[in-house]
Amino acid sequence: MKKLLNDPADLVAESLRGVERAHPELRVDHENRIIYRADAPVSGKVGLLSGGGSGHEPAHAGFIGPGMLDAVCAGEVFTSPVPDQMAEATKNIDGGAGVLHLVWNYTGDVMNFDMAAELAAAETDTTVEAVVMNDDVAVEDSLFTAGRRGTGAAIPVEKIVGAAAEQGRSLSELADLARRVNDNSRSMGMALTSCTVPAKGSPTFDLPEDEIEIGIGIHGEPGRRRVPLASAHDIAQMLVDPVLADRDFTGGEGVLVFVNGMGATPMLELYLMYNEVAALLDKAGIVPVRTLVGPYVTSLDMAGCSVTITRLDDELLRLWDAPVATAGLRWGM
Amino acid sequence: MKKLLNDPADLVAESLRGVERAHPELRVDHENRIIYRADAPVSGKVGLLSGGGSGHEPAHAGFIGPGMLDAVCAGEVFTSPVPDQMAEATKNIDGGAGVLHLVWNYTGDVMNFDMAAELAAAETDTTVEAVVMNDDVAVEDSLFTAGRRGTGAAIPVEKIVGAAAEQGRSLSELADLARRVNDNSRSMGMALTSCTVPAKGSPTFDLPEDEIEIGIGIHGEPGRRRVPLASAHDIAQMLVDPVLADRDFTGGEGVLVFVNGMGATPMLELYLMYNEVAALLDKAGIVPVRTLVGPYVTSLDMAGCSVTITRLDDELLRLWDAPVATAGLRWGM
Amino acid sequence: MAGVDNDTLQRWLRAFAASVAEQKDALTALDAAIGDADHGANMDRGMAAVVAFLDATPPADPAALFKQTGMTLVKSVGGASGPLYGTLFLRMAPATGGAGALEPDVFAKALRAGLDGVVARGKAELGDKTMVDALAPALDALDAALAAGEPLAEALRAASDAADRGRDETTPMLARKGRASYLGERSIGHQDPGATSAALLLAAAASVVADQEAA
Amino acid sequence: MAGVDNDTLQRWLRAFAASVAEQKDALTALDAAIGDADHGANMDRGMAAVVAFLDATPPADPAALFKQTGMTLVKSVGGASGPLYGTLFLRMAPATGGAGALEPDVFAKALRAGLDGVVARGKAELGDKTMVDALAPALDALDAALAAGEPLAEALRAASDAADRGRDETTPMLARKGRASYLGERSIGHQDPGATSAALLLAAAASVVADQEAA
Ligand SMILES: Nc1ncnc2c1ncn2[C@@H]1O[C@H](COP(=O)(O)OP(=O)(O)O)[C@@H](O)[C@H]1O
Ligand SMILES: Nc1ncnc2c1ncn2[C@@H]1O[C@H](COP(=O)(O)OP(=O)(O)O)[C@@H](O)[C@H]1O
Ligand SMILES: [Mg+2]
Ligand SMILES: [Mg+2]
Ligand SMILES: [Mg+2]
Ligand SMILES: [Mg+2]
Repeated sequence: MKKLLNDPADLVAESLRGVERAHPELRVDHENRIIYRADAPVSGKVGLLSGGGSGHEPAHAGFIGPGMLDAVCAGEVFTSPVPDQMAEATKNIDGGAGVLHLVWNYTGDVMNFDMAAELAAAETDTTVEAVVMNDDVAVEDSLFTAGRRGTGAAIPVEKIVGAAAEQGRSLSELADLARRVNDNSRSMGMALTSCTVPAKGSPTFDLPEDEIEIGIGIHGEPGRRRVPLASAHDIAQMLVDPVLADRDFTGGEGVLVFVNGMGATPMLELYLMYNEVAALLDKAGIVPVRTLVGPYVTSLDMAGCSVTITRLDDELLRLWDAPVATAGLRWGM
Repeated sequence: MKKLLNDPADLVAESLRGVERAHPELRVDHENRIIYRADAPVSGKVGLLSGGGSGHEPAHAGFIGPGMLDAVCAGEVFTSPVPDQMAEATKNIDGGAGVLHLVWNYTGDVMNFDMAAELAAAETDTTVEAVVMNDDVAVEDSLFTAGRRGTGAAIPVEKIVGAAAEQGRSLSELADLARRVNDNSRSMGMALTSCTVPAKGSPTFDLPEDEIEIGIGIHGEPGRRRVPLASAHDIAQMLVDPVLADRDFTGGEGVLVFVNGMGATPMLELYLMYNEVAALLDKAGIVPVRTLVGPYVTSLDMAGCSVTITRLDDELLRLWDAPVATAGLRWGM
Repeated sequence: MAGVDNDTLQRWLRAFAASVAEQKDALTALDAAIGDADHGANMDRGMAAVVAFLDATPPADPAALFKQTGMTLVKSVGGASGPLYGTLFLRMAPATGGAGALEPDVFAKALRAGLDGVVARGKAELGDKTMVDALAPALDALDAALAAGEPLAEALRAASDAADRGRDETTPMLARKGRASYLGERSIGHQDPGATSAALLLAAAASVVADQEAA
Repeated sequence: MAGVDNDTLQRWLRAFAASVAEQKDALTALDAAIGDADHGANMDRGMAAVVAFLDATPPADPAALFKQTGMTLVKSVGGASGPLYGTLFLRMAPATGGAGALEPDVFAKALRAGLDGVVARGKAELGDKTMVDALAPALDALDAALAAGEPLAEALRAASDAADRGRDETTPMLARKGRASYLGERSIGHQDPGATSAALLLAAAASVVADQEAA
């Protein structure tokens, strides 16, 4: 394993020290591994909390700031954070209007956020709602599984709900909005390589030079199926087809197309993928009105990409365009 | 080689199609492989042109927009663009105040930009100045070499000069400013792995699991020396020491610290590196007042990082903070 | 015997911690095949934290011991296994009825309460390829052996054997819960990591109770 | 012979293009060791563009041929080799004096003008481990052989041999120009890619002129 680290056991803690030093606009509680907007709680505003395992950077801490999240909890690499962290963060971002938990749909995350909500209810009088994000169409038969994973949809959900929260909307309105954006989103990912969890020290799985995994998540896990290495053109088809088969994306103001890099894939290739994806959407009569290309939800040093499509209506488009100032997404301020 | 591409020969062309589709605020001349601000030329403003080989994304096209560059020329992977491209771009971004070429110091880039300036002078009446950026302290004895490479300094140079250009400063003032920022900057990089140029199809060099290269550039080339794999703590020292030995960074308003990812290194590790670098600067009495952490000047899928320090005075700090709206750097608008 | 005393229960947790530490890489390797390669690290982090509080301030009775173990696991593990193992111990606490030493049937009932908590939290059914597939047959075997009048040590041995069998039987199963479920058919042929750690938990119990009786 | 005619010069460029195409991977491998792994691709892209215009609209005389070759290389190659090889041909054009076929001494002078252009553009000196280390001894050998009254074919053979030797002698050199210079001492022991392609250029010249004379 070749990585920039000291003791793998200290990776998350030391990286959070770096986040703290690099971002005076954030505040880090190292004991609880919570990263806050420096000015949290924002009085009168619903607090937005997310988080999850580490190794997905810029998710999650890269999306804290005006117009997006108020805090995130960081877990160990690929391991959900724990209820105590979440309860502590919930308490500290409650500006009097309640707190919305934006939960990525993984068994561990859901259970830990559930317990956190129970804790918060027992210990404080903060009103908490939770919305689970589950956009990954690679997970079929979701009745017989842990349900669809939360992947790329988190970015539009957190951005759009973040903008609406700044407008002073209520907790239940924001929860509805989060569900709406999530329902409007579908994703599918693929891997050229696995990734190396530092504590393990070797790649999670082996992938021969001439094979790729289709339908992966964001934890270096194997995907739904293994196929021979294919051209970007064919890979785009393998990602876009199941997304479009799962939901109608025509109509509205058009869509947000998000081509996400899994960590080790150069932007040069991601833009080439975007070209292929856009051509397929074009053929399907779907109109990309906003675009995001780059590594936003990564899986350590995995090479590969995912495609997320979010249908935008007029309101969602305006909220997407509203100002945001985070380390990972910034415009208008 | 596992990459998201079709025919490697079409990689740059197809990626530029993606850039065009993803960024309505840019305009792409595919024949000449020039990417422009959609509103170029900006009347009365000095036009800023840079560019270089592809494979460094988000450099160079990621830095076009209000407050930064007006256009860049894209070469083949790791190959300088050609004079015709540069001359054509020069002509088209001249808003009447001349054009500044911001040239990364590589033999090919310098010679091609030289020829472009000759062409532009012969064909049009555009006034052209060129400033060569050369910040890489890994290149010692620069009298007996092609001179120090241009690496991370390009980001502060292009950002700061871009802000000053928006203020309407003259070509010669901007050239002086570019030289000043360049003189105020020093960089040093390292690689955990080489990278794979698609047309070649295998890594440029082999690096055993227990060795790293210190003093690399941004073209997947071997570095100045090979050393055993070391901790992030020790690697930070190997990068920061030669930078500080080369220039005094105390005084002024403090420094901009830029920890750059080479492409395949996760942000989790880059923040950990930033923590180490900041600790060393602290010890040396150097004050980071601005920070940039992430993959900005990459070398395809190389794992590794570089550190760039730029001394800021009051004016440079204000220009760094001025609004910018590019795909790769954005704030204040 | 006068039931399982607080010391023996602490030895149980220490023995479990020791075997998790020893099997850490093996648990992670199982999780790499059908999950995200962290089960060994997760369980080891949690059980090391349990051992740390045992060393520092050993709780006075079984209820306090289970409660603190559960809270520690919930606080320190994360992932799916943190809430599940945490809930298991948290639910065992009240089921002890405040006893200083647990009679065999009380110990068995406490474990059953723990399993019920796991199922309530995780909604897994038998055959979903989870820790439940080791825990449930183990507790059934425990109850049956105790009902047949066997001493606790023997009954726990039977429970541990049943956990091992249950663990082995996860291999051909198709996962329907947790991360492994994302793999669909591809989860078949791999042993479940959580069932594997659960089998270690039962083996540790069997071993320390046998030692207590031998002493 | 009546000098090197336009057809032979075109055959020269085609022969050079063919050997560059054949040696593409070898040139890139040399560049991978001390540069950025693109010299083969660069030269092949440029010479393919030259062959393309030769096929489409072959220039009428040597001056036009060299000029268009130079312009094509400058336009299509990029990197260091584009301006350098481009300049070489651009400078050869006026040195032909507009002749329809080049007398041996005119051909030699044109090549010399090209080399001067390379040096003016790239500032490399002998021993810097660049294409100049193949080109300069080659042109010295050419001049010497012609001065000694040898026919052009023989003189070009001597030039090609000298280029090969010059190329080989780059191996122990420490690079002082181009990317290889960044490696410092580590550039020692590797053959320079540009000197290698330059030797191919001379070899192609020797071969087509020998064929012209034989015909
Ligand atoms: N819903 C569930 N009910 C019971 N056990 C579960 C459930 N989901 C997962 N598990 C168990 O948890 C184990 C994985 O734990 P771990 O790897 O530590 O967490 P994560 O899956 O969050 O990375 C699985 O092998 C399985 O036995
Ligand atoms: N200043 C120079 N003068 C002469 N030749 C040079 C100079 N710099 C580089 N070269 C030649 O160019 C070759 C490299 O060409 P190429 O790989 O195509 O360009 P780049 O170095 O820009 O990638 C070197 O092997 C060397 O022979
Ligand atoms: Mg996990
Ligand atoms: Mg090159
Ligand atoms: Mg796991
Ligand atoms: Mg090269």
